[in-house]
Amino acid sequence: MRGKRSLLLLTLATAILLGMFAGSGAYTFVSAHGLSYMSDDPKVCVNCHIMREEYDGWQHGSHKAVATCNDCHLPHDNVIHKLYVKASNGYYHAKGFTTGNFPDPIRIKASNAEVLEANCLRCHGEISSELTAHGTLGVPTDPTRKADLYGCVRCHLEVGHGPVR
Amino acid sequence: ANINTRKAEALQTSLRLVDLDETTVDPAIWGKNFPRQFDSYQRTIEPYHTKYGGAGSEGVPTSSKLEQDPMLKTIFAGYAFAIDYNHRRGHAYMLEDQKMTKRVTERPQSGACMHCHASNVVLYRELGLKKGAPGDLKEPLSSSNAQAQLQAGFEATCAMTYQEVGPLAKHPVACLDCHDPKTMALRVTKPGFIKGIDALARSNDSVPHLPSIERWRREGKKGTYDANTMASRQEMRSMVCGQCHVEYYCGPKATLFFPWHNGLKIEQVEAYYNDYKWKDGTRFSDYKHAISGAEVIKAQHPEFEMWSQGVHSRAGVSCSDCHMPYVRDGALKVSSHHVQSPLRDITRSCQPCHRVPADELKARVETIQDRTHALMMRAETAVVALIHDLEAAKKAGLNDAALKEIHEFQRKAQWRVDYVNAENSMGFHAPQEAARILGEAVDYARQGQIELRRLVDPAKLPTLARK
Amino acid sequence: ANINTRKAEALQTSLRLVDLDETTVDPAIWGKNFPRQFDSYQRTIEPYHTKYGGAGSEGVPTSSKLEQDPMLKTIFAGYAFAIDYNHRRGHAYMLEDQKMTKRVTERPQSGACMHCHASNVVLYRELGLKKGAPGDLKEPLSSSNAQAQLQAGFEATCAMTYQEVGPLAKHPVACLDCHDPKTMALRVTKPGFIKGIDALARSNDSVPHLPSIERWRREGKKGTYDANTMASRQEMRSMVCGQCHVEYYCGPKATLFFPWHNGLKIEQVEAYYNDYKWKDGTRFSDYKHAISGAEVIKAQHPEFEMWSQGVHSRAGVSCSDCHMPYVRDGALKVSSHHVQSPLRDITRSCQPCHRVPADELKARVETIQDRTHALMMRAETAVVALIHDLEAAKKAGLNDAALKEIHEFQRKAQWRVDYVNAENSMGFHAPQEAARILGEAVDYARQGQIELRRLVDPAKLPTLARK
Ligand code: HEC
Ligand code: HEC
Ligand code: HEC
Ligand code: HEC
Ligand code: HEC
Ligand code: HEC
Ligand code: HEC
Ligand code: HEC
Ligand code: HEC
Ligand code: HEC
Ligand code: HEC
Ligand code: HEC
Ligand code: HEC
Ligand code: HEC
Ligand SMILES: [Ca+2]
Ligand SMILES: [Ca+2]
Repeated sequence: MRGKRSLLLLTLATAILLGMFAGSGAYTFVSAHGLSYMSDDPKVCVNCHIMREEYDGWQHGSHKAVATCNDCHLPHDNVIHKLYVKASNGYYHAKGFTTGNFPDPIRIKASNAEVLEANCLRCHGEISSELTAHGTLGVPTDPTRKADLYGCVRCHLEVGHGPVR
Repeated sequence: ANINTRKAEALQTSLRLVDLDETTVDPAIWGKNFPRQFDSYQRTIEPYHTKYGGAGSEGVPTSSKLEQDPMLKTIFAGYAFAIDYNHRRGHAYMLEDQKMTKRVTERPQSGACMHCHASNVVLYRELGLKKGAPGDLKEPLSSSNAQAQLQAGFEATCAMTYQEVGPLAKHPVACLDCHDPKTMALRVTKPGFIKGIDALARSNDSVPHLPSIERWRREGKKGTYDANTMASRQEMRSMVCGQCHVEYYCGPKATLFFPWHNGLKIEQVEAYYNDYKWKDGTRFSDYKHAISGAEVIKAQHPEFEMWSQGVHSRAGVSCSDCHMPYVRDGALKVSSHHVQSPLRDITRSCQPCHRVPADELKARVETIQDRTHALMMRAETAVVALIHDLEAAKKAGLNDAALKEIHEFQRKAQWRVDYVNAENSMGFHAPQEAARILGEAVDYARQGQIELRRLVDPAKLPTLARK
Repeated sequence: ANINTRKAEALQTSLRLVDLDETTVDPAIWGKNFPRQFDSYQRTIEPYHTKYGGAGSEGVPTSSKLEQDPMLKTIFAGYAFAIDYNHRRGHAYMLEDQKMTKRVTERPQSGACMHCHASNVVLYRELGLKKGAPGDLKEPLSSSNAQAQLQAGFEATCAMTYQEVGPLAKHPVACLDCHDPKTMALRVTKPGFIKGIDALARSNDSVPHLPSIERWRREGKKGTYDANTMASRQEMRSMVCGQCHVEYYCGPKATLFFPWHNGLKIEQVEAYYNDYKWKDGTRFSDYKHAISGAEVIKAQHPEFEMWSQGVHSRAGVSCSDCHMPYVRDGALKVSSHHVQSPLRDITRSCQPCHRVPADELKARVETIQDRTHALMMRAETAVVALIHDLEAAKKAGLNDAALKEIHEFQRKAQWRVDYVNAENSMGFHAPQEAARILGEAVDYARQGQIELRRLVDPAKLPTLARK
């Protein structure tokens, strides 16, 4: 059992590395502090100046003392999911950073919004239990609209990064 | 997961002290399982007022809209609204206020009135069963038997008098009207809405704020549009209110209906009425104006329609977001069932989305409302001036046939100004749309006065009433 | 770009290749230090059009507002705007377009026109020095000497003809007009604004969107209100535009001024004009209407005033937020100096604040604009109808004295409809306010027609023009 798990981890770690290489090549990986990407320290995220606004916002947000970036933006249901999301995000972030080809302003993707919502519930599941008793709030109902319109962040948009406007 | 399975999967976190089913009308029984919601539900009995909203506190000298704005007496002359027309109050009063209004005590009214002033699910089904609808009362409301009962019972009440139906109604709007007793999921139960929203879905009016209708259209308009299975949860959070807070026809000449067959915009509703023919082949109107002789249309509380034209609906903000905000109650967050003016709790109703001080938000609302109110007074002045001109024209000997064209101007103008007046947010739900409608009202009323001067010597007409 | 250059860019602020001072008018020289801003600045030469904005691309059949909407020819009859009136274009064209308009080539115009169509800081100061103002050209603009030079030179141009001032102007609006050459801080340099904003500060109009004015008032209105030292950076991001995108008087009878002495709302501006007396004691007006004989007021691009009535200004959103959004240039974020319609770059202009798709935002804007446009056509129809009635009344023998009261209706109505038309966002900057103003325009025009029918036999007047 334990053997199986570390094998999985190894595979995944490789996948992450491959993800980042594929996205950007080894040079990017080193230069952009690729290895530190594996940590949970928010400072890691601002290795990319692109993440500066979110980082600054988080510093002023209500959750600075209680939640790091990864508490909200990575899945915590199981480690495999966590590493998978990390790998695929690592791929997109590195690719975006290197090519300069990403939406500005950056917007959370629907799949990551689902991860986010699950994290709100991970910490606040009890207080919102009556609301979620008949379905989560964050289900996208219109393909042309993003999930974020309907989730917790519909009202609590600023918890992570302070006021947005 | 689609809506159906989500609803089916629904869990209950609350303690199930009593079993609720389709026959449980009394909210106090539901309250055993959901004490928080029930407590706040009961608070709709509290009187209050804001600058333009609410009614019934000592701050408002009178709750009568007619005394507050006497122009309305002229505008409604010949109709029951001219004898008694008050500010709305909380949900707790809906049955009582309807029973006591002189519109009911001094004028005959249809049993259809009850549609929006009581919990009718059981009442309609029982009546429906009596009328021969299939099945029994225990079947879930979503079953086709139950729907047939509901519809048959509703139609029966439309053919009865208010006095006949009145004693059958036991409660103001109750849990059962908005919730499935098994899953607590939201649902719509009012026959007028069930038909009306299907008619809307069949129209061509673009409804970006109701994505499930857009999807049903894209997918080929199969069967009927059924909000209970197709609408998203967020849409349902407005549709439950749209069961009652809408423009309607409810009178002796036809079964109550929501006029959405062309769409939700004021012109589309007007066009539907103008094309609508009574059984005797004559054109739709609510009453013949006592002073002018014009056949006019009465507007009632088009909140759902007006909200549909505003930026909040487009942004996915529902009635419940503002009027039933979440409140923390101990360890739980619940929806406030104390439905009221959001200005009474700006912190919860607005500030989650608008991170600005409550005073600033209140000022924004009042800026919008003050503008609407001033323009509305201007438009009413114009409509009243036209009515007085028509009165003088009749005195000068012109009959209804001669005044036909001018009557059309009154019909158009009055419909518009009444629409904004009857809408219960003083323009807030769609500020620009409200002002646009009033601008048109002014134009039609004044055009009517101008045209009339071709028919009557201006010297015989009253001097110009101005703003 | 690769990571190395990204990092280098992130560190780089800007290389000071040349020294800039108060005499550096040519933007190309500033461009050596600030190539990104200069590059985008130059792009204001690109033609484009949106549904209601921009002009000059092949998509717009004509750039002439008069051909697009012939009612304007009637409304402006007797004024230079009836001979030539076009859609605005980019900043790069401001000098050229002004020189080439028939309003200038076929009518005498004042040198004051140049106030908003050129970089004048140096021009004014040089002229001021010639007129005997103290100091020299090297002194910082904030010094009292420099301010005296600026004011004296500006007043001198107001007394000169356009043809005399024209050759002195070298550049369309340039860096120097909005920036301090030493610190690059924003500043206002246009004498009309400097005086106008002080007049506004002295008024009682509440200006929650300009907090530094509210503060200056609270602190006892000491000295003059000076935007350059008192306004916040965010306020400056609108005030630099408010130097030109405003209603003004600019003609031979008085020094150019912004009519803000009672406040920024349309009624307050109107009241100021109505109370204003020319040197000969007669009442302010821009022209005598050629068809009707009414003395009317012309409105010009009141963007700053209209923005002030909208929810964006209240929410602290500046002109620059939408029209000069930040653009990622490598690692840096710079303000786009390609000032244009935000609809051309919704992502950067709107989406930082509105988390919805670009198409949806565009649809929201066009909903607002379509409503405004339809109501505007309605209001213009009414104003034109009144003008034609007045024409007929004159033919029927009534002179200006007899028509005095009716002329007032035209003045009020025309001022309102023109205000919305001249404003360059088709209502977007303040949707409800634009509709409210148009509603009033309709009322005044139609009231004028009604009153006129007491003076003239309606049979002698044209049949009703309608919408
Ligand atoms: C308390 C939860 C929370 C924490 C902690 C948090 N975020 Fe976020 N993050 C959010 C929310 C909420 C959104 C907006 C999601 C949406 O719009 O649906 C978001 C969005 C983002 C986005 C996408 C930009 C956007 O506005 O859509 C980025 C990038 C981001 N976060 C980075 C970070 C970084 C880097 C950190 C740590 C410095 C961090 N986040 C910490 C909650 C959080
Ligand atoms: C290699 C540079 C880099 C690093 C390090 C980085 N990011 Fe990003 N991030 C980006 C770029 C580029 C984008 C835009 C990608 C896109 O939208 O395609 C982005 C987008 C995002 C988004 C929103 C887009 C989405 O895919 O949903 C989130 C959330 C986010 N980052 C969080 C984080 C967190 C949390 C960390 C630290 C664990 C982090 N980022 C570290 C470069 C980086
Ligand atoms: C790692 C745990 C964690 C995560 C993830 C998390 N929170 Fe929190 N949150 C907390 C804690 C701890 C507090 C402060 C204590 C409290 O009041 O419960 C808090 C406070 C709050 C508050 C009250 C303070 C405020 O900002 O108004 C809200 C609302 C809130 N969270 C919403 C959210 C939402 C929405 C998300 C997801 C986007 C989220 N939280 C994610 C732990 C978390
Ligand atoms: C964005 C918030 C918002 C939304 C969404 C909204 N309303 Fe309102 N509503 C208001 C405000 C603000 C007022 C004005 C309250 C006042 O004047 O005190 C109001 C007033 C009302 C009133 C009169 C209340 C009173 O106290 O007199 C009714 C009834 C009403 N709304 C029903 C609805 C319905 C039904 C919907 C959905 C179809 C809806 N509202 C959607 C904010 C909202
Ligand atoms: C069964 C019909 C019905 C439904 C469903 C309904 N309402 Fe009402 N509502 C009424 C009636 C009737 C009144 C007026 C009662 C009176 O004046 O006696 C009213 C009054 C109100 C008022 C005024 C309260 C006051 O104190 O002035 C508000 C606000 C309101 N409703 C909002 C809503 C919202 C939001 C919803 C949906 C969550 C909703 N209503 C659902 C029928 C309904
Ligand atoms: C389609 C739903 C609907 C129908 C049908 C309906 N009402 Fe109402 N009624 C409402 C709503 C919603 C309000 C609260 C908003 C308002 O007062 O404008 C209300 C308010 C009232 C009020 C309190 C305010 C006032 O107008 O004095 C009375 C009384 C009333 N209705 C009587 C009646 C009568 C009589 C009928 C039948 C002719 C009727 N209603 C039919 C929905 C309805
Ligand atoms: C429609 C708006 C809305 C949505 C959606 C929403 N909330 Fe809230 N939330 C509120 C309001 C309003 C309050 C404040 C309640 C109070 O103070 O009584 C609140 C309070 C909270 C608090 C408590 C803060 C405290 O006082 O400690 C938490 C935690 C929270 N919400 C989490 C969530 C989560 C998790 C979700 C998604 C499941 C969610 N919210 C969805 C409006 C919303
Ligand atoms: C006029 C419509 C209406 C009536 C009547 C009504 N509710 Fe609700 N109720 C709602 C809405 C809207 C929600 C929010 C549902 C959502 O977000 O999916 C809600 C939510 C709930 C919830 C879920 C938890 C929460 O607070 O959001 C419970 C439990 C509930 N109501 C119980 C009751 C009970 C008990 C009654 C009768 C005393 C009742 N409701 C009457 C409209 C109504
Ligand atoms: C669930 C989120 C939400 C809630 C709750 C909400 N709003 Fe809004 N509001 C919005 C959005 C979204 C817009 C559209 C503009 C935008 O995208 O920011 C908006 C726009 C507005 C505007 C400008 C538009 C207009 O029609 O003039 C005003 C004023 C406003 N809101 C006031 C309020 C007030 C007052 C309340 C409470 C009664 C409220 N809002 C509740 C989200 C919300
Ligand atoms: C919230 C965003 C926003 C703000 C703030 C704003 N504008 Fe605009 N502006 C717009 C939009 C949207 C249009 C319509 C563009 C179109 O129709 O293509 C517009 C149109 C214009 C136009 C006509 C542009 C064209 O292409 O024809 C001018 C000039 C203008 N605005 C100037 C200003 C000035 C000056 C201010 C500040 C006093 C200002 N705007 C504030 C969004 C804004
Ligand atoms: C010196 C006066 C002046 C200043 C300062 C000024 N403008 Fe202009 N602006 C003009 C003139 C003049 C035109 C029309 C040029 C033409 O049509 O030839 C114009 C045109 C525009 C247009 C229309 C562009 C197009 O292509 O249709 C926009 C948008 C605009 N300005 C916005 C702004 C904004 C935002 C600011 C402040 C950041 C600003 N302006 C500052 C004078 C000025
Ligand atoms: C207070 C500032 C200001 C003054 C003074 C001013 N303009 Fe302009 N002008 C503008 C702005 C801003 C625009 C762009 C917006 C628009 O076209 O409405 C513009 C646009 C124009 C245009 C292009 C569009 C059109 O109207 O055909 C011409 C030509 C023009 N002005 C000529 C003149 C003349 C001639 C004078 C003097 C009588 C003058 N301007 C005085 C600010 C001003
Ligand atoms: C119509 C006014 C206007 C003109 C003309 C103008 N700018 Fe700007 N400029 C602005 C505004 C507004 C900002 C944003 C300043 C802020 O946010 O404090 C800005 C910002 C800047 C900045 C600061 C960095 C940035 O991009 O935000 C630089 C450098 C700059 N401008 C250079 C120039 C140069 C060089 C020229 C001439 C080619 C010029 N500007 C012409 C209005 C103007
Ligand atoms: C710097 C922030 C910011 C920018 C940039 C911005 N907005 Fe807004 N917008 C707001 C705020 C704040 C409100 C007021 C409601 C609220 O509080 O959400 C608002 C309200 C609105 C509304 C509803 C109010 C009304 O007047 O009808 C619309 C529509 C809108 N914005 C569209 C746009 C468009 C289109 C753009 C780009 C041209 C834009 N906004 C740019 C912040 C912004
Ligand atoms: Ca009706
Ligand atoms: Ca003017």
